[in-house]
Amino acid sequence: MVNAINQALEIKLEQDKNVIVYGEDVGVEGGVFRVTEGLQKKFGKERVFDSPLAEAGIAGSAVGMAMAGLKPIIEMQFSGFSYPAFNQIISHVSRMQNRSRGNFKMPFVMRMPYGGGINALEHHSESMEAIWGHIPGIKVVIPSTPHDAKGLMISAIESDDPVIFMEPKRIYRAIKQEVNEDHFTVPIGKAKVVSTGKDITVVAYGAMIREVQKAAALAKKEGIDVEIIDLRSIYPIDRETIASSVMKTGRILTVHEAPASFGVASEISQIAIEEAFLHLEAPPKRLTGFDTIVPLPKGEHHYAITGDKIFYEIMRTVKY
Amino acid sequence: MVNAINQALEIKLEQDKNVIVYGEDVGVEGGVFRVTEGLQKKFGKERVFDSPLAEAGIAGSAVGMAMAGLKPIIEMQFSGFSYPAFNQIISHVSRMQNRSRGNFKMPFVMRMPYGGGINALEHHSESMEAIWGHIPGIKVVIPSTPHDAKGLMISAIESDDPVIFMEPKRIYRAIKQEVNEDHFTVPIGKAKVVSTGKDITVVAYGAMIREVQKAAALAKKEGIDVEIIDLRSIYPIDRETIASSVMKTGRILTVHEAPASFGVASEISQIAIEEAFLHLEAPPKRLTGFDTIVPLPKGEHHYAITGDKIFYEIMRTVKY
Amino acid sequence: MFKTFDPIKNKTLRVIDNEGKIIAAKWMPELTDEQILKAYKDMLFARQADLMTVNYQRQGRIYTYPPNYGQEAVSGAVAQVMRDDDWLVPAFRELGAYLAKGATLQEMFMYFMGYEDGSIFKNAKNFAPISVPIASQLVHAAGIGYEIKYKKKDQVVYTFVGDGGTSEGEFHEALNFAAVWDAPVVFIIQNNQYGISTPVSVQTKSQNLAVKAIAYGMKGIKVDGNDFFAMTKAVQEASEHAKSGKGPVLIEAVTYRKGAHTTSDDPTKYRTKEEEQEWDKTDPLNRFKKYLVEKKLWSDKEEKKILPEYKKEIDRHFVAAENYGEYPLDDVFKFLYTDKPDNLKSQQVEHERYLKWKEGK
Amino acid sequence: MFKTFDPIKNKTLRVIDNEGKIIAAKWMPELTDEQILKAYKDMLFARQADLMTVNYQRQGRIYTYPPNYGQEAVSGAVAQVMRDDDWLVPAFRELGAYLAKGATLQEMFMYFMGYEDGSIFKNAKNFAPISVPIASQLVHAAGIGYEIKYKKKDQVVYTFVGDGGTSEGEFHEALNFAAVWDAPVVFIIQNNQYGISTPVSVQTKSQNLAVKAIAYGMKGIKVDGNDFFAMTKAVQEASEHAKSGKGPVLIEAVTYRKGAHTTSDDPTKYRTKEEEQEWDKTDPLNRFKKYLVEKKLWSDKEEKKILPEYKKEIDRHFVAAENYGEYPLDDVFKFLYTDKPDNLKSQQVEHERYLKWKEGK
Ligand SMILES: Cc1ncc(C[n+]2csc(CCOP(=O)(O)OP(=O)(O)O)c2C)c(N)n1
Ligand SMILES: Cc1ncc(C[n+]2csc(CCOP(=O)(O)OP(=O)(O)O)c2C)c(N)n1
Ligand SMILES: [Mg+2]
Ligand SMILES: [Mg+2]
Repeated sequence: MVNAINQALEIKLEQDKNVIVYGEDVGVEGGVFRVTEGLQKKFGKERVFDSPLAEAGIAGSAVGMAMAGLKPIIEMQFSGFSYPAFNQIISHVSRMQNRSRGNFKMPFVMRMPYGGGINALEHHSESMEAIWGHIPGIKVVIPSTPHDAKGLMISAIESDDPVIFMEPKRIYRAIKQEVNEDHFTVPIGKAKVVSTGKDITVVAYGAMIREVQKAAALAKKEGIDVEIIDLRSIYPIDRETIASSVMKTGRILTVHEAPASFGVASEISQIAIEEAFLHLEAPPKRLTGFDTIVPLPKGEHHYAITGDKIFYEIMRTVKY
Repeated sequence: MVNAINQALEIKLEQDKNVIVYGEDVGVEGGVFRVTEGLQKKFGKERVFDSPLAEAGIAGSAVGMAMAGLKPIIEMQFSGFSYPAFNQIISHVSRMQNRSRGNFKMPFVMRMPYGGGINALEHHSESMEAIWGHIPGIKVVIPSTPHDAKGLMISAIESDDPVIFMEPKRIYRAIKQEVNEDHFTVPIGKAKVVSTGKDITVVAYGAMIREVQKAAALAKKEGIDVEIIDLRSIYPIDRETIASSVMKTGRILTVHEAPASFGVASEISQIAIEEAFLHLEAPPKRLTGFDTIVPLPKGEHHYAITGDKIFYEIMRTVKY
Repeated sequence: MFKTFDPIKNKTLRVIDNEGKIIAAKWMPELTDEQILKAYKDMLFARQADLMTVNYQRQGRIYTYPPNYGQEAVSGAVAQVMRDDDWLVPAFRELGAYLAKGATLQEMFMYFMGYEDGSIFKNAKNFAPISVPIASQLVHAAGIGYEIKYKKKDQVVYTFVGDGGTSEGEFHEALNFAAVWDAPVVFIIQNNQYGISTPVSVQTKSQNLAVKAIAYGMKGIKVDGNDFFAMTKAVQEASEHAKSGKGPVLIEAVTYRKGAHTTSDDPTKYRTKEEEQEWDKTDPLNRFKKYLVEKKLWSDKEEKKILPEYKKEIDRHFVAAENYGEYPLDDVFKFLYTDKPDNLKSQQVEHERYLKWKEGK
Repeated sequence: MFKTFDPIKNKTLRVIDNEGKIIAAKWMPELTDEQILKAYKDMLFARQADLMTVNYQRQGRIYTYPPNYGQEAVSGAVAQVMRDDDWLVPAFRELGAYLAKGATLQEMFMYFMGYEDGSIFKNAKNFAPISVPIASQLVHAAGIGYEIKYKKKDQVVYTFVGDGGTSEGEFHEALNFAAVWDAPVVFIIQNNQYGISTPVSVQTKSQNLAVKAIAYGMKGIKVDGNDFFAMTKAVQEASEHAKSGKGPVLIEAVTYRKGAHTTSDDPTKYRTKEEEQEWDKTDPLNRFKKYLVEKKLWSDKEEKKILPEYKKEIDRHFVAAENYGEYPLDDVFKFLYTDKPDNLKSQQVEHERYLKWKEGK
């Protein structure tokens, strides 16, 4: 996935002089996860560069750049360090188009690694996508494969709307996939049916897709046919794909790493009951992180959602 | 409600030398809504004072004070201006107890007016309680009456856990109610059944309670008996009260001013289906703000949720 | 100039005294009499508009408004130097600068009446919308400055903040970014002595606000913000400095908010009549007028003649704003995204269904 | 001292040179030979622990760790001055100071092995946990400083930040609050020349970092952070100043991170061998040792004798940390609130149900 995103950035830097990439250590170092590796060498220090260590400054200056016609792509080194920029996102990034009645566009992309599973220090493991999704005026995207990462990133850069691009760092290098080297896009706002099935719909995204696939394989052995939906966009959310799937299967489980309360899963459940109440054969379920802080590595296994646990929850839902 | 909160602050300032009140313009001015009026005069500039205009500084210094044993009560002038403090809340306020394994307590109260309906400038009308509710480690409270405001505030101040206290500014002075002048508490985490009914449960909080009451009166005329639940605490959320109500009525509608997607209503619906799926006679519904920015005053009526609209939604749900 | 008035020495650039007499000819900006007179008249117009807006507000015809009364020379000076192509990134108390940028009074009235349409500013090029979250706009200015440098354009960004705003973290980050990038930004602090009820002494212990420039390795200067000539000189030099690639400049304009913080504020709660009277002596329009009268460029008679014209003009704008008309439902949904997400579409449809039901009742 | 080394003059307080010779006896802090020797040995111990930790990490026995290598004199000086009652509000690169405060190596190891229990610090009074979000801890220090003043206690807060951290808005707000409140806080910038790969020149254009104090009307001083004596002198005076109610102090400790940013970092990507060698000459322990040897307070022989003892001691702590044992499920839920909310209870129960099922499989 790291290479796929790097490719997307390279293609757009190549195609469009207005594209600018910056953030903490993204220049010389190529980012702590090497997502921007080689880009400064190729495009120069004016287009790919290190910023001071100040997230509000990074996001806020990008707002100004976007107003002036550039297409800034900024990196937050970890999503857990994006919060000093929160005011800029909620007060300006998400509002500038509406405030100015479309006079100013906001072609703004904020990339950031998120999620657990890498034995990291505090603040390096959280998943706060629901918070971003709740803010009107931004789009929130989470890829689960290199292909989608590249296509969604190109879409994000080409969009005049602000996009928060959350990268599941746990699978940065975990999934090997040949990715088309050319320019292509994956539309923002469309979920993907990863595999079709008739007994239950499981909705997930990011690093959870892999776990859901493991669970689906286990379920298969029990004769349970799982339909997996990769949400891909947290917002706009693809109601249609969720609705038609759950109308077919009658059962739905949403899986995410983030805390349960006020999380994405509740929204998916709400959509399911709004769209398919009479088709439901079991209550829309969620399997999520606890309402706790992600434990430090020695305790993270308690928090982690494994294929096994998803399988358990699938079976419970199917047997309801 | 302004007076009730003022009373609560006064009582606790009186009782406990560790209680400190500060924020922008809370001293001499007594706050832009006059919630802290008279307190500086009574308790002096060391205990009730104006801070520099810097929300991260206000919240962050309060973290330090709490670690050192004080009980800071800070004000964010409007909830729309609390976001520069977001990093302090999510990175420290909510985490210090867990991080230090309870070594440091976090008796921290952050008050702020929120919500629409006062013909205000941009950023003065939003309701972002779901975002705070999603952060593990904090409590989030919203009163709807002067009595509850006072009792909940005293509970918040006396709690060693951090509490975000959101004040529905629209009804700051709208509800006349005799409030017991003495010290009393209302427990955090308990919803209140405002009125009992058998046909439908309506969950709301803050300024929406009044509107729900209007709607319930209209419904009554149509022979519909509405049970109104005032959530009071967004987190911890009172699953039990919701569950037992919806098991009785079979129908549930949640009303809030905040945007729909990833909002509080989805969580309430999720709880309803988790707790009472087989009792449901209609899909748990939500009536919320749009997924938009609250319009400036000339357009705010489009966004506002009125008793009329709640009535409409009640009838739709009852007739499902 | 930046050396002479190095803020560490705590000196203040001042050109005319309270009586309109030139006390430092050396720093008199080069301006024609026409320019000077126009500047005065524009400031007079801005003040008149400001005073009338407060009145409209009292009549309940407009919502909360932050008066500029007493601070007109700061915007007046920027208006003098700012070119069409330059950027203006405002806070919310720079009426004269908005008008100079091409914003109309009608738009400004509409904004404070509660129309987002008041932020379109059809004829104001490179004018950012009014920014309410204190100091948050300053980082935008830094980013715009980066674009100017990157595109090698001949532009400057003028951006504003209050004395209170200097306490915000975003003030710090903005100045630091602009300095590190050598971005052509002129940061102007309107030090009007208060952030709502909070005096500068509660905001900071620094000896003045201009001295904060040192923390960023940029030039700073403290200026009598009620002296149109001093302010113009400072803005001119700052603009030249910034444009020449030498980095941003911080100007502290020392002024006084003669009115309330906003129309909902009552200054008698936190300041004395004596203090107000003391500052009254430095009123930017009075001083300017004395200078003009002395120079025979202006007279009471002319002022008496022109004011009714101004009032009519202002009222015309106000009435146009009042008659702007409906705020269509669609406008609530239309501008958040370039393409309306399904969620928004269905929420709108749902709401329209409710409206139909309501009508039908 | 603050006058002589006013940061606007860009002077650096230095007491001994790279050869350990006293070059400014005037600023030599008053310390007994015992104190001096103990300080050296503590720094030696800290370095040894640091080097071994990097090794443990290479062996896969501990997770990411931020080495202190080369920066030992900064913590060593604070350790010298800090009293039991004083507060220490750390960033994450001040090992020597933690140990002086009463934290144990075992706890430190546990923390970096991924146990929250490593943050309990049973015997460390007034020690805040390690803070990962850069600069965010500084505002806590300001608040603690307020408490000290409010309660009229005889305490000082020592708080740390890196050169990179000076760019954050919270740095600005913290210094400003502390200054406005005259809070007894000593802010120490460990300017180790880099924030990960980013050199100071990208962080700021200010002539040095100490000069940023001027923006807050507080005292600032730039110190050779690899000179234990200079650092101790600066911390002593800063502490006196802060305690006496004159307000906080900002110390820039000029040092160099000889190791990697963390064990996941590779410095060869962003700096040269030559640069590293240049800084090697200023190594804080070498200089200190030369001074001691010259004074006959210490010898190679003694060092050779004591190092194995240190290694054993360090390893003992490490092994104790490794054997700390299970992280019980309940600990995930237990500490967020003083009373566990129902949601957490039921989530825990649900999870236990799953574990039982899994076992049964
Ligand atoms: C981030 C933020 N916090 C608080 C407010 C509320 N508020 C509006 S104006 C103001 C005072 C601003 O003072 P100053 O910066 O001196 O500007 P002035 O109003 O004096 O022009 C405050 C606190 C806000 N708009 N934004
Ligand atoms: C708010 C925030 N942003 C980014 C990071 C990621 N990060 C960890 S250390 C570091 C560099 C810190 O540099 P400096 O302040 O100089 O301290 P040093 O590591 O050199 O001691 C960064 C960017 C973080 N921890 N917190
Ligand atoms: Mg002001
Ligand atoms: Mg550093």
